[in-house]
Amino acid sequence: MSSPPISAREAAIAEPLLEVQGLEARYGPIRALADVSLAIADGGLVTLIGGNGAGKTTLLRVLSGLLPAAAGTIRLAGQDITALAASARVRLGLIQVPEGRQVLAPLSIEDNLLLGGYTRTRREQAEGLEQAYAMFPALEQRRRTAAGLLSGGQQQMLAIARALMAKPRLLLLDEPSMGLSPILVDEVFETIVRLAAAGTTVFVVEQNAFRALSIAEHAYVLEAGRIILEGAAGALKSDHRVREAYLGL
Amino acid sequence: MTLLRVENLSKSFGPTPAIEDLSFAISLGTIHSIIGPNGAGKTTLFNLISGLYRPTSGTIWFDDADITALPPHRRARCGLSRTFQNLQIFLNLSALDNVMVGYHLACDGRFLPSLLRLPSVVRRDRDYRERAVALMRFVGLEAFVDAAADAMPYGALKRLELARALAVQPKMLLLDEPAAGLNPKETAELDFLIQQIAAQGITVVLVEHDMRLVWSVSNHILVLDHGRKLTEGTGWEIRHNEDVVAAYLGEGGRHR
Amino acid sequence: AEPIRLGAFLAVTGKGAFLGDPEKKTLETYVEKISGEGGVLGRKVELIVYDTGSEAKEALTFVKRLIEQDKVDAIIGGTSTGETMAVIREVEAAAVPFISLAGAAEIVEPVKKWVFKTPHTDRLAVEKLFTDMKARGLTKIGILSGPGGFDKSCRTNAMALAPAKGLTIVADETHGAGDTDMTPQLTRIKGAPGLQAFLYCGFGAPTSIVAKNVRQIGLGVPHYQTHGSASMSFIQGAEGAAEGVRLPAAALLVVDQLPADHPQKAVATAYRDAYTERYKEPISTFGGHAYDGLFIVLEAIKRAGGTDKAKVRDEIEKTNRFIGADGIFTMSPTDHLGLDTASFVMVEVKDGTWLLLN
Amino acid sequence: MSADFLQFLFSGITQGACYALVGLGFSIIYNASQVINFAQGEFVMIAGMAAVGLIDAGAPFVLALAAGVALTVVVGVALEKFAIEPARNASVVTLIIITIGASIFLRGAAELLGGRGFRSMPAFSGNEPIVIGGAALLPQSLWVLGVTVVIIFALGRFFNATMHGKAMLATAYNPVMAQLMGINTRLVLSLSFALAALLGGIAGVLIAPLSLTYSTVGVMLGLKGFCAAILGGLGKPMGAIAGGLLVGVSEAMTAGYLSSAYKDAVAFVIILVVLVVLPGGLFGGRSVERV
Amino acid sequence: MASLWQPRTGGLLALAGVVAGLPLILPNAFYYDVAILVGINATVCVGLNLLIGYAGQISLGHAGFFALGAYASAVLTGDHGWPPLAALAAGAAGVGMLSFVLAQPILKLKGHYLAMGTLGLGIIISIVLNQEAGLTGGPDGMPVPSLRALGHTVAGEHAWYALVGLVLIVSVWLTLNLIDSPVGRALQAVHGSESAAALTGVDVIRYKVLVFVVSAVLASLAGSLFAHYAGFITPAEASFARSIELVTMVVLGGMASTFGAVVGAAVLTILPQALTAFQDFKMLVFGAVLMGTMIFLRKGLVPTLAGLIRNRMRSGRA
Ligand SMILES: Nc1ncnc2c1ncn2[C@@H]1O[C@H](COP(=O)(O)OP(=O)(O)OP(=O)(O)O)[C@@H](O)[C@H]1O
Ligand SMILES: Nc1ncnc2c1ncn2[C@@H]1O[C@H](COP(=O)(O)OP(=O)(O)OP(=O)(O)O)[C@@H](O)[C@H]1O
Ligand SMILES: [Mg+2]
Ligand SMILES: [Mg+2]
Repeated sequence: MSSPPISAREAAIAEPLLEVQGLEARYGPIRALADVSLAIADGGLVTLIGGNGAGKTTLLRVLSGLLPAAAGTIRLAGQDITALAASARVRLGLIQVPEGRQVLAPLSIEDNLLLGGYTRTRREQAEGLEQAYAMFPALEQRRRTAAGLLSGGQQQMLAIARALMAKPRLLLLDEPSMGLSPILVDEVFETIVRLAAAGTTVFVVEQNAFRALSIAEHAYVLEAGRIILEGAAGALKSDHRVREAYLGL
Repeated sequence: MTLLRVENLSKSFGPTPAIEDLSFAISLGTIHSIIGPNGAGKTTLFNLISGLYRPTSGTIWFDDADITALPPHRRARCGLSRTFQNLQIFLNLSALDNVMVGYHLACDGRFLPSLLRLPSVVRRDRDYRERAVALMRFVGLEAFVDAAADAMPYGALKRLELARALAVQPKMLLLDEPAAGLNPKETAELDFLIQQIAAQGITVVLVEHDMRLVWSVSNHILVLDHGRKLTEGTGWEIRHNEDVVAAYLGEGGRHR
Repeated sequence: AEPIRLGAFLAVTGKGAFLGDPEKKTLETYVEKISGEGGVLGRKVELIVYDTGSEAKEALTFVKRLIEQDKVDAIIGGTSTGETMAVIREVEAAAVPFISLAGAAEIVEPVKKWVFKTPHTDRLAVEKLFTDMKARGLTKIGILSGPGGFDKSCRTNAMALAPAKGLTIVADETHGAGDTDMTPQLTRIKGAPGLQAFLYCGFGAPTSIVAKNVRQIGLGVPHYQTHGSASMSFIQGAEGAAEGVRLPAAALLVVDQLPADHPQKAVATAYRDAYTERYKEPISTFGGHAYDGLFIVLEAIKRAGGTDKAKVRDEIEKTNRFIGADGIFTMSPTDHLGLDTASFVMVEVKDGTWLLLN
Repeated sequence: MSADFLQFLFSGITQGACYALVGLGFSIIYNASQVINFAQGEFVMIAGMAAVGLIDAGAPFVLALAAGVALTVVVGVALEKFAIEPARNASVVTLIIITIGASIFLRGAAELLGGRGFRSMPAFSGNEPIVIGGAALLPQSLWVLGVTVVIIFALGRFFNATMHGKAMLATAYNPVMAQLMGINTRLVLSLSFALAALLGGIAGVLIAPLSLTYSTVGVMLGLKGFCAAILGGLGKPMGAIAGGLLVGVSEAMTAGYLSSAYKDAVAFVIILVVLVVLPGGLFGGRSVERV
Repeated sequence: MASLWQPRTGGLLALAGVVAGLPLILPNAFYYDVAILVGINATVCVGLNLLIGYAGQISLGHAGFFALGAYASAVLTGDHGWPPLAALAAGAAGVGMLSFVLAQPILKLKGHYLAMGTLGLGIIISIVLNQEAGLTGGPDGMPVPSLRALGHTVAGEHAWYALVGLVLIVSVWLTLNLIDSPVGRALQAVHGSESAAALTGVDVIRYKVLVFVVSAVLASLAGSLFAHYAGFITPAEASFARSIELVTMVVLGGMASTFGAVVGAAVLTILPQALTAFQDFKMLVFGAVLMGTMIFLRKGLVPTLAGLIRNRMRSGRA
C-alpha cells in the first residue's frame, strides 16, 4: 500500500482545521470520489470548482457524514471524524449549507432558523435570529410563513442564514449564490469574506467560479471525482485550463 | 404579432399580493426575459401563465384565445411548455422516458390502443423514441440516454427538463432560472441553446438571475418588483434604469 | 397398523378464537389420551389441526389440504357457520365424513349426505330462551346483536320465532366489531315502548361489556344472553354486572349441579376433569362440541370396523343415544344433528357463578 | 337536552377520547418519521394485557398499571430499534408494511403469552355510574377524558414550544437536513416510538376497564385511531383529538338516532365527506408544496 | 428477434412457462387450489400495482371491489338465475361505474389521506355486505353456483387452473402493454410530479381515474372468478385485513414491478400454508418473516433480486 501523495500545500499548512486524505465515495457500484486529499487551514477561505457531476456535492456530503467514506480519512482539528455521525460533526462546528436549499417546508421561517441553532443555547439563538434578520430583511417580514412557500431565492437566503445560526467553525457551502438576485449574490460573497475574516473557516463550492476564485485564498479543481488541480486561487483564475473549462473564456 | 397577453393580472396568497395588476405582452418569436428581486413574483407569474395557479383577477390571452380558465394540460395542448425552478423530474422514470412523457400529446394517449399495443402505437413510440434521443443529444445529454433520472447530477437534470419541455413542441417555452447551478462554460452553452431554440421559431420567456445570460439573449426585458411591473424595455434601457439597479442589479449586476 | 387420521380446521385464532381454542384443546386432549390407551381398533389416532384464523375464506383450502394432502379419514370442524358452509361442496364432492362444530341449522337442513353437526342449533337456544321468557310473562323483547355470524343468526332466529311464541320484538339494535361501548343502543332499547326483557346475541368480550353497560344505564328488565356467553370469562369480565343474567347452555356448564341420575353427569364430569387437568383453565361448552364430534366419529369407526369412508358415514348416521357433552345424540337419515331441546338447560348467574334453574 | 341525547354524547365522547389517544400515537410517530405505525393498536393491547396479567398474578394495582405501560414503551423502542431503524432508507410504504408485520408478530406473541380469551381490568374508581341529567357516566370515562386533556396540553406544548418537539418535526420532514442541524435523528426516532408507545400504553390501561383486554382488542382501536389522526390532520395533536371526538360522537349519535347497523358506515361517510371538503383534514392546513 | 428478449416479452414467456409447467409437479388438488388462489390474487395485485406502484396512488380498499365482483356473481347467478358470464360482466361494469364516480372526489386526496379515503370506501362496502343479510346472507356468507359458459361447466382443479392461469397471463400481458405505452408513461409521470405531468399535456385527473377504474374492474373480475371457484363467499372478502393483504402482496413483491406483484401474491398466498407447521407460533413467524423481508429486501422481492443479479452480471463481466 502506497500512502496517498501529500501535496505541497498540505505539508505547508502546519495545523490544518480540515484534513482529508485518500477519500473515496461510492453510490452502490459507482465510484463518485477517488483518492481525494485536501487541507484547509484554520480561518482559511477555500473554494472547490468543477463541472456538472464532478462530485462536488458528493464530497461535501462525505465531509458532513451524510455519505460514508468508502476509504480515506477526514480529520477536523486533528480529530479523526471519519466514522462520526453527521449530527456529532455538527456539534464540533462543521456546518453545511446543502445543495438545493433543503428547507423544512412545513415549518415557519423562524422555526427553520431556530433549528439551525439547535446545538446552541437560547441566548445564542436569539442573537443569531437578530443577525439573520438583519442580513435578510425579506425573511423577517415573513417569519411565520411556512418555508416551503417562499420563493426560490428566499429559500436560499434561509438556508444560508440557518447555517450561520449554528455559529460554524467550518462552514461548507454548496453553491450558495444559486437563485439569488445579483444584489444578493454580492451580499453573500461579502458575507463569506467577512466570516472568513472573523475567523470562520469556509469551504465553498461554486459554479460562479469566477467570483469564487476572486474571494478565495486557495482553490481545488475536481473532475470526475478526482482533484486534478490545486493552487492559489489567484493563480488558478489565470490558469488557461481553468479559464477554458470553467470560466467559459 | 402578440403571442401572449396578460391583462390586469393579480394573485394573492393571504393578505399580500404576489402579483398585482400586471399587464404586458410578448410577441411571437422573441426571447423575453423577466427579472426582479427574489420574491418579486416571477415564478408565480409562470405558474399563472401555465395554469398551476388560478389568478385572483385578470385575464391571460395566448395565441388569441382566452386561456385564463383552462387547466394546465389544456394549455400544454395550446402550445405552452415550461421548466421549473424547483426541479420537477419524474425520478421514477429513466431519463429517456422523461423526455418521452414530453411527447405525450404527440403519442396516442388513448387507453385501448395502448392496452392492446396496436402496431400504430408501437410505431409511433419507436419514432418518438428516436426523436427523444435526438433531443437529448441536442441539449447535451447524450451520455445519459440510458440513465435512471434519480442518479443524475443536478446540472444534467436541468437539461433534462429542458429536453422534456421541448418535446411538448411548444409555441412558447417558459424557462425558470435555467442557468442556476451551471458554471460559466455551461451557461455559455445554454446561451447558444436558447438562441437555437428561438431560431426554430419558439418564443422563449426566460426568468433568470444570471445577468450575463440575460443581457446576451434577451430581445426584451420585463422587470418585476413586489408583484408589479417596475419597468420594461431593451437590455440597454434596463441596465441604465436607476430603479432597477437599486432594487435588483446592484452595481455588480449592471456591469456583468 | 396405519393410524386413523382425523383432520380438523378450527378458528383457533382471530375473532372466533374464543370458540376454536377450547375446541382444539379438547381434540388434542382426547386424541392424546386415546392413543396413549392403545387407540381405536388397535390403531393409533392421529390429529391434524389447521387454524383458519377465523376467516371463512381460509377454510376451503385447508379442507382440500386435509383431504388431498393429509388423506384424512374424517373431518371435524368449521368453528363458525361461514367456515362450515364454505367447505360443504368440497366435502360432499370428495365424500368424506364431516362433523361441523358450528351453530346454524342450515348446515344440516336440508340434510347433506356427508355433513353432520354437534352443537345445538341457534334456533334451539332461542326457543329455550323464549320459553323461559314466556314462562315469566315477558313478551316484549329488545334485542341487541353483534356483527358476527353467530350473532346475526341468533337475531334472525329470534325475529323468526317470536311471532310463533307470541312475543314481540320491540327493539332491534346492533353493534360493530370491536365496539367498547354499547350505551347508545341500550339507551334506545330502554326507550322502546313496553320493554319487558332484553336479549343480547353475541359472544366474546362484548358479552361482558354489554352486561356492564346494562348496569351502567340501569336498563331495569330481565337480561338474557345466549350460549355464546356460557363461559366463566363472561362472568369475570362483567365484574359483577352479570348477576341475574340468564342464558341457555349445555348441561356441561353446570355439571356439578346436575342431579346424580342425570344421564350426562358422568360424561360431563369426566370431560371437565380431563380438560381442566390438562389446561388448567375452566371449561367452556364449546370444547364440548368438539368432544362430541370426536367421539361420534370414533364410535362410528369402531362400529364400522375400519375407516372405509362410506361405512363410517353410515355408522355416524346410525348414532343412537350417544351420551355426549352437549346432550344425547340420536341421528337418522333425516336428522344429522340428533339433539333436542331437552339437552339444553337454563342457567342464571348467581354469586359469580352459574346456577342451574329448576 | 334530553337524557337520551346526553347518554349518546357521553358515550360518543368517551369512545372518541379513546380513539383520540390512539390517534395521538399515530400522529407522534408520523411527526418524527412520516410513517403510519399500524402497530399502534397493539401498544394499547399490550399494556392492557400485561397489566391485567400482573393484577391477576397478585401485583398491586398501580404497580401493575405502571409495569404494563413500561413494557409497552420497551416494546415500542424495540420495534424502532430492530425493525424501523435497520430499514432507515426504505420508502414510507415499505416501513408501513413493516409495522403491519410487527402488529401481526405482537398479536401472535400476546396470544402465546396471554392466551386467547378475554379478561377485564378493575375500573380505577369503581363501577358506580355517575348520573348527570338522567344519563349515566362511568367514572372510568372521566379518567379517560381527564388524562386525554392533560396529554393534549402536554403534547401541544412539546411540539410548539420546545426545541425537542421541533427537532422531531425536522426529522420527519427532512432527515438529512435534520442531521445537518445537529439533530441526532436516530435518537429522535427512538424517542418518538417511545412516546407513541407510552401514549398507547396509557390508553391501553385507561381503556381496559371499558373495553376488556384480549389479543385483538387493538385492531379496531388502531383503525379508529388512524381515522381520528387522519380526520384531524396527520401530525396535529389537536387534530387527532378533534378527529377522535368527531368519529366517536358521530358513531354514538348515528347509533342513537339513525341506525345502529350502519353506525360505523355513517362514521366513515362523514370522514369521506370531511376529507373531500378539507383534503388535509380538519387541522391539516394547506399544502406547502411549491414548484 | 431482439425485441423478443426485452424484459417484458422474456418475463411474459417465463410466466407462461411456469403456468404451463406447474401441472407437471403439482401432486394433488390441494396444490392446485393454492396455485389457483395465487393466480386470482396475482390478477388483483397486477391491477393494484398499476395504481400503487406505477401511478403512485395508494388504495386500502381494493378488497371491497373484489368482494363486489364476487357478490355480483353470487347474487345474480344464484338468486336471479343470470348466466355467469353476464353476471361477471355486470359486476365488472357496476364496479367500473362505482369506482369511476367515487374516484373523482377521492383521488383528489393525497398520500395517507387517500389511504384513509379508500380504506373508508372498502369498510363501507364491507359493512353493507355484512348488514344486507337478505341479499348477501350476512356474515355467514352465501353459496355461488358453478361457472357455466358456452354450454360447459368449469369444474375440477384442472379446468380452473387453466382458466385462472389464462386470465393471469392475459392480465399481465395487457398490463405490460399498458406500462410500456404513452398511457403507462403518463401514469408514472403523475407519480413523479403532477405539475410537470400536467404541463406536458397529461390530463392528471383523467389518468388517475382511469387507473383506479382499471384496477377496480380487474379486482372485480378476479372476485367473480373466485366466487365461482370457491362456491361460497363471505363478507370477509371485503375486509380491511384483506385490503391490507393485497397491498402487502404488491409491496412485498416490489412496487412498480408487474412480475413483483405476481411473486408477492404467490409468496403471501403460499406462506400461511407453509407456516402451519409452526402451529401456535404461526402468527409470530408470519409477522417476523414479513418484517424481515421488508427490512432486508426493502425494494421488494423482484426488484431487489433483479438488482442483485444485474450487479453480479456486471461485476462478472468486468
Ligand atoms: N444518489 C445517487 N446515486 C447514484 N449516483 C449518484 C447519486 N448522486 C450523485 N450521483 C453521481 O455521482 C456523481 C457526482 O455527483 P455530484 O452530485 O456530487 O456532482 P456535483 O459536482 O455536485 O454536480 P453539480 O454541479 O451538478 O451539482 C455524478 O456522476 C452523479 O451522477
Ligand atoms: N403557494 C404560495 N403560497 C403562499 N405564498 C406564495 C405561494 N407562491 C408564492 N408565494 C409568495 O409569493 C411571492 C413571490 O414568489 P415567487 O416564487 O413568484 O418569487 P420569484 O420572483 O420567483 O423569486 P425567486 O427569484 O426567488 O425565485 C413570495 O413572497 C412567495 O413567498
Ligand atoms: Mg452539486
Ligand atoms: Mg422563482
